[in-house]
Amino acid sequence: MASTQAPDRRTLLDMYRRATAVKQNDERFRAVIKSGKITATYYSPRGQDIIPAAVSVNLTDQDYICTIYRGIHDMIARGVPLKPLWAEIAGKVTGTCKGKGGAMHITHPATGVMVTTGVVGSSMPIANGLAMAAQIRGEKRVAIAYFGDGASNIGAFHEALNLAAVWKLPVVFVCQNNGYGEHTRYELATSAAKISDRAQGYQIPGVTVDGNEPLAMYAAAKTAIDRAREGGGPTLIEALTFRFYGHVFGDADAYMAKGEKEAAMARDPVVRFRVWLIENGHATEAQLKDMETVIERDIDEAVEFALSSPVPDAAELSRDVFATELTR
Amino acid sequence: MASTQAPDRRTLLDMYRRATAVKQNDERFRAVIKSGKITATYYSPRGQDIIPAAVSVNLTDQDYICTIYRGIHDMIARGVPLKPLWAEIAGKVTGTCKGKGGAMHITHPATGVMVTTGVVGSSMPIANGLAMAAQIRGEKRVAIAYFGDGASNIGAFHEALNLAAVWKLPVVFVCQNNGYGEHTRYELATSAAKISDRAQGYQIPGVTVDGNEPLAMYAAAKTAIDRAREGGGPTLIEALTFRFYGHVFGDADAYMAKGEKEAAMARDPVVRFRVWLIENGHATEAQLKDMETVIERDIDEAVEFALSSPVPDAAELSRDVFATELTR
Amino acid sequence: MSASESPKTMNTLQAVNLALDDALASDPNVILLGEDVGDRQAGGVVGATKGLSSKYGDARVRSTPIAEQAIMGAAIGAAIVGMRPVAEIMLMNFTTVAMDMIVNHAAKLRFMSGGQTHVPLTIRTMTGAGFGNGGQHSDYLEAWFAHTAGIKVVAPSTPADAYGLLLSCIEDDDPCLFIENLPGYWTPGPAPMRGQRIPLGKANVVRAGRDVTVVSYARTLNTCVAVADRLAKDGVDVEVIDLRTIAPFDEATILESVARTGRAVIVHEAVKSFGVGAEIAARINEHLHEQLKSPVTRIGAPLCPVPFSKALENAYIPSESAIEEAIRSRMSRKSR
Amino acid sequence: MSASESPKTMNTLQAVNLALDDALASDPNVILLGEDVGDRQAGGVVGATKGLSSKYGDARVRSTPIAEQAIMGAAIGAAIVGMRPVAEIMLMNFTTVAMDMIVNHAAKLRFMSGGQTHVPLTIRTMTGAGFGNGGQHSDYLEAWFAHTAGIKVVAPSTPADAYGLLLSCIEDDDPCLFIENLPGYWTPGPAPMRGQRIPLGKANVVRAGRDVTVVSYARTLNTCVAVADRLAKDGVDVEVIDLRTIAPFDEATILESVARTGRAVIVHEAVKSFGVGAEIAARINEHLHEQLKSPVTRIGAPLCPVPFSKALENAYIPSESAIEEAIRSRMSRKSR
Ligand SMILES: Cc1ncc(C[n+]2csc(CCOP(=O)(O)OP(=O)(O)O)c2C)c(N)n1
Ligand SMILES: Cc1ncc(C[n+]2csc(CCOP(=O)(O)OP(=O)(O)O)c2C)c(N)n1
Ligand SMILES: [Mg+2]
Ligand SMILES: [Mg+2]
Repeated sequence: MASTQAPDRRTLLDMYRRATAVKQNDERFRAVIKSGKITATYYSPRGQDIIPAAVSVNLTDQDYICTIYRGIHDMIARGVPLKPLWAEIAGKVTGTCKGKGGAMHITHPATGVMVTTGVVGSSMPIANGLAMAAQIRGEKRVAIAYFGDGASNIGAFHEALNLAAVWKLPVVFVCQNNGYGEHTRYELATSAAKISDRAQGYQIPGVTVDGNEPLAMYAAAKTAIDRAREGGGPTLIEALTFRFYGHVFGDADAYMAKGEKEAAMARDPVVRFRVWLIENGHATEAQLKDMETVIERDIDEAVEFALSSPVPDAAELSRDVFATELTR
Repeated sequence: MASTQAPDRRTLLDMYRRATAVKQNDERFRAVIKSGKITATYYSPRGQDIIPAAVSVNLTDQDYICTIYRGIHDMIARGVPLKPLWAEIAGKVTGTCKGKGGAMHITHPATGVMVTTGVVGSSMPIANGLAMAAQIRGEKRVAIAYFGDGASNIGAFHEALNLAAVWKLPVVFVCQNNGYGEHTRYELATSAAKISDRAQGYQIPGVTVDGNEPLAMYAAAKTAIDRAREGGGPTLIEALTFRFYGHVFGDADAYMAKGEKEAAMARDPVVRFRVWLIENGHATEAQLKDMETVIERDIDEAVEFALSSPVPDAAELSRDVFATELTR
Repeated sequence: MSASESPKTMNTLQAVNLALDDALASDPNVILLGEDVGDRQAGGVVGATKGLSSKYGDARVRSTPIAEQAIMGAAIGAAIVGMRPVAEIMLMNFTTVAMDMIVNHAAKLRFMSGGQTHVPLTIRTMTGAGFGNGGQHSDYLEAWFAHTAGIKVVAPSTPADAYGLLLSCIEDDDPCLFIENLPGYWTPGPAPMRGQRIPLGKANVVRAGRDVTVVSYARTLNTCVAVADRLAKDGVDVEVIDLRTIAPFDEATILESVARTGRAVIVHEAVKSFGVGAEIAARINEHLHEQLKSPVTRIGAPLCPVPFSKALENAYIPSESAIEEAIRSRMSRKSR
Repeated sequence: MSASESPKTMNTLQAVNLALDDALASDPNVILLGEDVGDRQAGGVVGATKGLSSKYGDARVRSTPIAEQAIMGAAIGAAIVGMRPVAEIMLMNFTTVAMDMIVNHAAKLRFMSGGQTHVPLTIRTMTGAGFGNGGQHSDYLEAWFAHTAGIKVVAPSTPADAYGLLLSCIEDDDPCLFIENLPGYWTPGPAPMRGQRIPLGKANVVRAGRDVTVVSYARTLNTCVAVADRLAKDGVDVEVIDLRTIAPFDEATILESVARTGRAVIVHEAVKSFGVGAEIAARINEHLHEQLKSPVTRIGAPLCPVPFSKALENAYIPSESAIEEAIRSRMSRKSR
């Protein structure tokens, strides 16, 4: 775990806090869904926790992210408050989007979560627009586009990277390569040896990094974000990772290689990060325990808030379609 | 003009015949459109004549092409008979498509011209399908997708190249890079140093070649077509060229660099090819003159045929919408 | 599923699978392509193509990258040269990334080529609210395609219809868009007769009646039948017509029915405004204006994206009570 | 064009250019993007944006690669954070490669975000048969967008309307699709009053009349006016309504008119089947069934792609004679 761009201790702990918040929330999401208290199609991001944690600590409050249906980790790492997040997933009127968007479409401008899309590839062109606005206005904001390996094969990827390159937009394309798009293995769908190889066709930096290694991921994110912020244009980061719970929570996983998932789970990146922090003297067991306890309490409150909140009224169907409420 | 894959004399003359047919037809098209005898939006391919000539001599009767609105040269070089071609452009019922498609949408299955599209980028995904059919059926056919430099920035390009690579389809992507997409210069729209650089992201061969040089273009085409035919999968060829008459015939060309067009026209590739053939003893002036005379006569007949043919009847609106004629 | 089993009931997923199986077996030009359709990918996200790549090989049942333009392009190119591809666009909302291929190419190539080429392509897609998939995964967009010359639009309401209509689509010489209802996949119904095609362009009078004609298709057809059954007990005799083929639709059957009943209600899950119901209503009015005892009425989703929250989703989907109330109000309008 | 000139007449290209100029001048958040829109690219293929990049800079008037998804994505992203982008999709048929961005994102983000974000975006696009551009360059697809919740659809019929409506679209807080007629660009008309907006959602009674209501928009509106003028000489008094905003459309104005005239003809260039006319006809029938003296009739293109040959193209576009004949036949139907 060495790098030229090493995070300081405070940053390391901040990363850990974000990553473990992803992990703990995910555990609770799955438990609550299993319990039947919340019904939701859930695209668990567990296993990919480190990536957005490492990205997020390099962002300012002014920066933007666009993410995807598998994006709860990106939101939690970015700091979306848990109560409205949980309430949204539960379809409650107290949710970020009044229950109208749902888990796949969470928006939270206060923390820079501008768009969450359910359409593969579509986070990228829109992230360009956020970056373009910042560029035109002379702001130092950066936009992050999160997406998967499968998404690197759809047209929007290509159009977005080309446009960002031609216009030198302050955007970072973060591909979370978990080896599968739904049930299809990387090599059956993706012709690139590495997705980052595609960067050359746009004359932008392309880097493949172990997304489960906090220091490497931090360094890659920092380099790209600094570059974007300083007017150097876009970067394509391919962060290698794995999703622990298949495409959608409840998947049979029959399409995976035997033992593949178990091996990945045995190398849980959040657990490894924790061990590393303690072993290297960055934190004590007690410190991390405290951190985790606080998060757990926040989650308790968020779940309670979500479950006890009311559902939206049918009149909401007429609202937010246009600026003016529709009369039916 | 050296190459490892050199054409023999017969092939050289065949290439010249095709290229000069493109040139002569184009001259006549422009003259007839100027005269007002035919009204058509005309995307002149003059200047790009060598490319499809060099490709076509490497194709068998069984092979397919998909081309674009600027594709008259691709069709003529491929051997689409002039009478129905001219009649189609004139909107006559004797046209290849009964006058229903027009210059931008010529289809002529007998010569393998399967689709001509007016939508930028769309020739490529469809060419894949032609190639896939051949692959599934175990036929040795190859499909050519022609497109422009501007088209290399649209999503369909990326999706098509990736799919062709993953499935090792017998398809050759021939990008006719004339330096402009409509009025936009290459470097303002295309982030790649060379379009062929993008091939690496698909792990397929990518080559940039002077498309106005017959031998170089021939060698590139032959290598790619042979490879595809033998099961080696797709190739991306970037053929550098120039269009003499702007985006659409009648263009003001104000967006071009001063003297750029004149310089290109002074190096007319068909004229240069002609000189070279004679200087290198591949043909005599008289031989080529004869060839040109025959073509000119064919054109005379085609123009006469087109102008004297009847227009389609309004009942054609009900036909070819579905297999069964519509009753109105 | 082997022919010898011949089950009495079947759900739509099984019926679709069986139709694909039969089509692949009977014509070597039939191929399937789409995301995850192969067995190495578990035969699709809902398993509609399960077992088929194992049976017919990976060359004919092809899992694709996530690239709908590439999928449609490959299918169109193959169709032009005589194959009969069945291409899956996983969810109907994802047709939005392939509209150029579908509309500008598949639908138009026969016409633009003057009949020299045609595109015997079937596009399978699923959609429908009810599973909490929210605004980008649940739209019924059939009106767009119905408005597009050169493509047929088909939506089955039962497993048996799914089987028979899908076979007809695959054998049809024109591009067909075949719309499956996701939440309804697992509802069992009478099994189809093996090999029996259901003709395209013909509506099905599911329930004969004298008082009101209800026209619907896809999942809401079943809602309409349920309402009709209930109303029968109150002495309201509802004729229910399943369009089966949305475009070109069977005008004759509808007009014949409405000419008899003098009243019509059109129901679909798609947004009501500018939906398929508008065309049908306009057509009925054009032909039967004087015979109508009350204005044709339409039921469809409100003008809004499909909402996520169950509470809202329930309010979004045309309900039995809304349909019942529309039928009753037709009856109570004074006859003229 | 400078304000001091104030010409008496103007064509639609000039009116569009003037509206863009005024919008760019008055609000720094207004930006333009699209293929060739900059002056280094000659200000667009038809010159609609000529002079604007020179005046407002390449940062605000941005020529793009040929990549409609990227164009729309950039416009949407910028709109979400408060800019007012005017994005050009050169021809309406090319919306097919950007439908996901337009329909799944621009139109839905306000709703799906629970009103936290909105997309004050204007999409300019041109289309229309008559220039021999054939099947992939001439479609009127407004019905698709009208059926899509969350986006407004606007189509001007005159230069002055183009100016006033485009300004309103740019200033509107919702995404607007602004449809320009290509063959009609160069037809002069009275110049707009500088700065004068025309409200969205309000139809324009272009010509008052007692006998028949004709509803149209875009280029065919002008055909309808020509027919109405001619029929006036024969004593048929036609009221012509220009929708201006196709969706959401001004139901009140139409119903008020048809309630008076008792007859309605709806005309558009788009394919008639499942077109915008179907919704308007259905709506009129729903509300005014008893008042109608004859069935509402619709005129639109036949169900086929736009043909290339001039002979066919002429037969495809709704003609004056077809409109006249429809109006006359409305008059001759026996009143009830
Ligand atoms: C355009 C489009 N096509 C298909 C889908 C269905 N789909 C949802 S997620 C997914 C897999 C995406 O894989 P990847 O990009 O690797 O992201 P991951 O789910 O692995 O995080 C697919 C095909 C979609 N949402 N959008
Ligand atoms: C999807 C799409 N967008 C825009 C256009 C309009 N258009 C027609 S040709 C063209 C330029 C294409 O440039 P290039 O690919 O370099 O081909 P060339 O015309 O130079 O041969 C454009 C933008 C189109 N036809 N299709
Ligand atoms: Mg993945
Ligand atoms: Mg070019």
